[in-house]
Amino acid sequence: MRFNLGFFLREAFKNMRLNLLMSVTAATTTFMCILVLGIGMLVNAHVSDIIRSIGERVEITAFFPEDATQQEIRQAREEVQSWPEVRESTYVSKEEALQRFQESLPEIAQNLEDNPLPASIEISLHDPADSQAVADRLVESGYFAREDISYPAQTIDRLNTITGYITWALRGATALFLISSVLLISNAIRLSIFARRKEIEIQKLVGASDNFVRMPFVVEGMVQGLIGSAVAALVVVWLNFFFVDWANRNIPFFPISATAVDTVSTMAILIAVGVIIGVAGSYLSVRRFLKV
Amino acid sequence: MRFNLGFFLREAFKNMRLNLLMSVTAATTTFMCILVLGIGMLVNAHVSDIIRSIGERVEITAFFPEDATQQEIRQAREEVQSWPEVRESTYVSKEEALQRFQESLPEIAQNLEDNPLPASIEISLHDPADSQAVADRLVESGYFAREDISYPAQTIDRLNTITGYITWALRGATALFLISSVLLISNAIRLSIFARRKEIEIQKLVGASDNFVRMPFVVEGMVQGLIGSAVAALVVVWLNFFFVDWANRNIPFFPISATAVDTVSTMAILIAVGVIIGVAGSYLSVRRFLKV
Amino acid sequence: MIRFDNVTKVYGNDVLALERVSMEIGQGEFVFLVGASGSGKSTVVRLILKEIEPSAGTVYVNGRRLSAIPRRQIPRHRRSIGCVFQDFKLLPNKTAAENVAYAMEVTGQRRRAIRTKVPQILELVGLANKMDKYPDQLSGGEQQRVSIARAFVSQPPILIADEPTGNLDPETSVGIMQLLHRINRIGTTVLVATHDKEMVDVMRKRVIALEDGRIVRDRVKGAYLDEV
Amino acid sequence: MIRFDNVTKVYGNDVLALERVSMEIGQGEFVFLVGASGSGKSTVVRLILKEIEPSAGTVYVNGRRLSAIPRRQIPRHRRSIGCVFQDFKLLPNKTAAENVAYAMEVTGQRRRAIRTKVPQILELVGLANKMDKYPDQLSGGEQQRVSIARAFVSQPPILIADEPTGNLDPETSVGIMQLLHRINRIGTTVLVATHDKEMVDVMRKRVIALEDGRIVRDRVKGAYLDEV
Ligand SMILES: Nc1ncnc2c1ncn2[C@@H]1O[C@H](COP(=O)(O)OP(=O)(O)OP(=O)(O)O)[C@@H](O)[C@H]1O
Ligand SMILES: Nc1ncnc2c1ncn2[C@@H]1O[C@H](COP(=O)(O)OP(=O)(O)OP(=O)(O)O)[C@@H](O)[C@H]1O
Ligand SMILES: [Mg+2]
Ligand SMILES: [Mg+2]
Repeated sequence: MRFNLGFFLREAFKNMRLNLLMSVTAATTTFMCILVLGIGMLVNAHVSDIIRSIGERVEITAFFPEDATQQEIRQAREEVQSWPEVRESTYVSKEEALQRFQESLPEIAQNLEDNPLPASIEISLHDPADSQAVADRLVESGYFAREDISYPAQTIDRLNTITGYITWALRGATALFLISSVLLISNAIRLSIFARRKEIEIQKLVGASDNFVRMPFVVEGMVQGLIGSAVAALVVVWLNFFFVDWANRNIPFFPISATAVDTVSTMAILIAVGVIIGVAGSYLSVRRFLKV
Repeated sequence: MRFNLGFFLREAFKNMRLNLLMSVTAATTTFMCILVLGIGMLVNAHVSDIIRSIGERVEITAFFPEDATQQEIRQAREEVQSWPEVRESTYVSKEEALQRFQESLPEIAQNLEDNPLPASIEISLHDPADSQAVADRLVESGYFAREDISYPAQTIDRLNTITGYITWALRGATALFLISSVLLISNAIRLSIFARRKEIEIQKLVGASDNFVRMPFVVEGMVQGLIGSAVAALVVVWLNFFFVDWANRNIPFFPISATAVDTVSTMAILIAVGVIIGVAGSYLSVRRFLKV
Repeated sequence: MIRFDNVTKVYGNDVLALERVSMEIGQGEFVFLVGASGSGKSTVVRLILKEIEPSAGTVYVNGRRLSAIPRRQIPRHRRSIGCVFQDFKLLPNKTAAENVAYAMEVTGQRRRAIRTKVPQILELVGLANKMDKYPDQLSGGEQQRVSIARAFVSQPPILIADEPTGNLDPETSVGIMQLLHRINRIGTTVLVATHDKEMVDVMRKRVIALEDGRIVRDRVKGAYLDEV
Repeated sequence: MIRFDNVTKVYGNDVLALERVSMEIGQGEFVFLVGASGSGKSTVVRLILKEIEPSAGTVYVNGRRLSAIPRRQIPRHRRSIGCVFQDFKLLPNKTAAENVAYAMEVTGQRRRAIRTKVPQILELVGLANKMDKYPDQLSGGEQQRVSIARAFVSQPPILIADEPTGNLDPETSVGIMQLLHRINRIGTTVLVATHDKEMVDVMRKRVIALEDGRIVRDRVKGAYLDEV
């Protein structure tokens, strides 16, 4: 028997028109699930991005010894800047240090005789988890003493711990949404096919093969999944643009970045999920009634 | 016609047994939706709690003038402590201030001649949004000069802005989950009743009144909703206990509190949502087919 | 008891199922409604049940104009009519006994009454040993007899049977017709739509013949095909 | 063509529908299967279609033992049999024409062939003007005729009709029986389960009579009720 794609497509669309209530319900279910899943992905992406940029703000400060020469300082700065873990390094001279101190604690600064503050280099990293390693390396380099290197070890530890857990929690939530979507969408499909089990029985009794019966249902599942998830994906992407724009205008100090979410791949994933569940759900749900 | 509760209950349970696939599917849908909704509520409660306790860590420091008498200091402390916005206030004497300074910046402290540090009072508030008001009040009280009151105004502003938005976002997410749940569960109910529309038609044709047809379906919806949401609510409460326990052991520095979630009212809300959607969904879905 | 007054029924926009049908069936009458397939017999039945509304004309049942019955009172109206449906209309999730019992339950009768009455009536149609079977476990004729039993069970003043013997062997058919006859004798108005020529000819009751939606014959003691 | 070899069918654990039934229907034969309601006629049909499996014994169709047909080949087997079902089994979401066409589509026939054949066959059963109606817009007899048309349309070597005239008036019934007769004359094996006494008596074909699941009579030129 030749594979009659045209027939299956016609069948699928005719059935969707006739069972409009069911088709709309299945597509709506897909839409809601994919929407929630997509919003979950957005939150995931933005939180990860925020965590990353908070990490970038953690700084290591290395104080130069009082007797460091200009030559040594220059070499040290060059060397540090060349390390791959280092995102940025800033040199703070004795004078700049004093100025900063005067700004922050003017009362105490008044009482200072000469400049007791050392020159330093402030280093920000790509990943705060590297802090310990970079500190070690600073000591190894020979320019700094261990006790002259300061970084918020506890803060970084906690930040690492918590961001690790948050990342896992977000993955867990996304997994939960995904599992829920699979279950809820396939439940809806199963119910809508259950409502038509007699039809399947009749089709089998007049000589239709399993695939012949199944194909229109699978096409239906695909189309419903596609429509539901495509609309949801568009809404998700729009929400993202809207949110980024809003955040940049209303909370500019907060690190919300337009590049946190890869909209194309997000849409692709969401639509793929919707279509795959639609197809697989129909395929499996029909099978249960084919045993005639 | 007398209202035959026994009959309706028997009918409902018989139908659920016979349409096991449908009943299980509807109950599973309820379970998944209520589970996600419940987890959303947990996240909401814990994040609100965390935000609250971060707010509590924001402090106002008011430095006493050099010439403040012990008497004045005592009065000021008492007065401040009595303000309703104030959660806690701590007095830091000149000596304690010096000691702290020595600990944090020993190199500079070495160079200090006598103690240039003033005594101060550190005030934590119930709500950081009150910072400005409390600062004003401190000035009004006459013990402090405006320039001797220090609080991280910008940080507090931002914190307030962001926690405000986060609260709204969480409410939005909960609303989304709630709307999704309503839609998804009622979709499932609608599909399962759609599968039985012929039965409804027949019942009407042999003389059953609308209510007589509807009651067993409503009871079914109620039972399915109850089972699905009760199981989900139990899982949610268990997850909460598990999470709080885990957090206290693994991230003790992070302010996760067992009292953040009111488990009884959470369970009550979740079960109520499940049952109400089950009942209302059945009621409305049946209605559509009663017009015979 | 049942009166059609110039009743026309058009399905959709194009299918003329009944055209200006007027007839009157008195209380306690026994009437056969005959006619070719598609001539409008089931449409008459559905109009009497108020399952559909006439496109024109008026239907009266029990002295009431059906179009004047409010939605809320339709169930009461239907409970006054026992109906054997051409396609049986059994509830798939109920056993034979439960299907029959359902017609009593909608009228709010006591469980005790139901428990005694249902087995009796199923016995009467020869299904005593199939009481606990579901419709899909019954043969075509057995399903038809359950439908008949359900129509009888609450002893309504009007009994309508649409093709009640289409799936029954001649012997069982005769039994069913005798039953209808007996029920008619205790005062029930009976209307039977049928193709069963032999039955109509034997019973010698009033026959109303439809042809393409119009009444072409109405004889008091008629046959399936009367000399015109 | 069709052979039953000591076939027993027990539904569930307690309902003995067929008991040691043996019969053989040769190619091109025309056979009536008669018997009271519940005697097992539809069970015979369902066994031939391999819709159900016998509890004991063997069924052969087209020379093949049905129990040896693998699941994948059941559709092919069914396509060799045109079947008029007692409850019509029309697809509710398809019009009369589409229902008939479906039986051709499952065999993978060209759309052109379908387009010409379907109207012809519907014309033949008198439904030329109902082609585009859905089953719930058709009268009982019209639905039955759609089911008949569907069984004919792909000209299968075997034609089975379970109570094909139960909802048809005598005139239409005669037409259908003539049709079956014609189809039989071009070589199709025809098996008709029926209660239509008159029809069986008129046609004078082979009659197999069932009683409580056993074959009690098998006459080459029989009547509905033969002298025993
Ligand atoms: N819902 C509908 N929509 C459109 N046409 C309909 C509908 N129901 C019935 N018809 C048409 O109305 C006409 C009369 O139908 P009806 O069911 O009353 O016939 P009938 O006399 O009962 O026939 P039968 O003996 O075959 O059951 C038929 O031609 C049928 O096709
Ligand atoms: N799925 C089933 N489960 C249990 N019993 C069944 C089932 N199907 C049929 N039966 C029983 O088997 C017997 C034979 O049924 P069958 O349908 O073959 O009868 P039939 O001769 O076609 O009767 P009819 O003329 O009334 O259609 C009946 O008593 C019926 O109740
Ligand atoms: Mg009819
Ligand atoms: Mg049968």
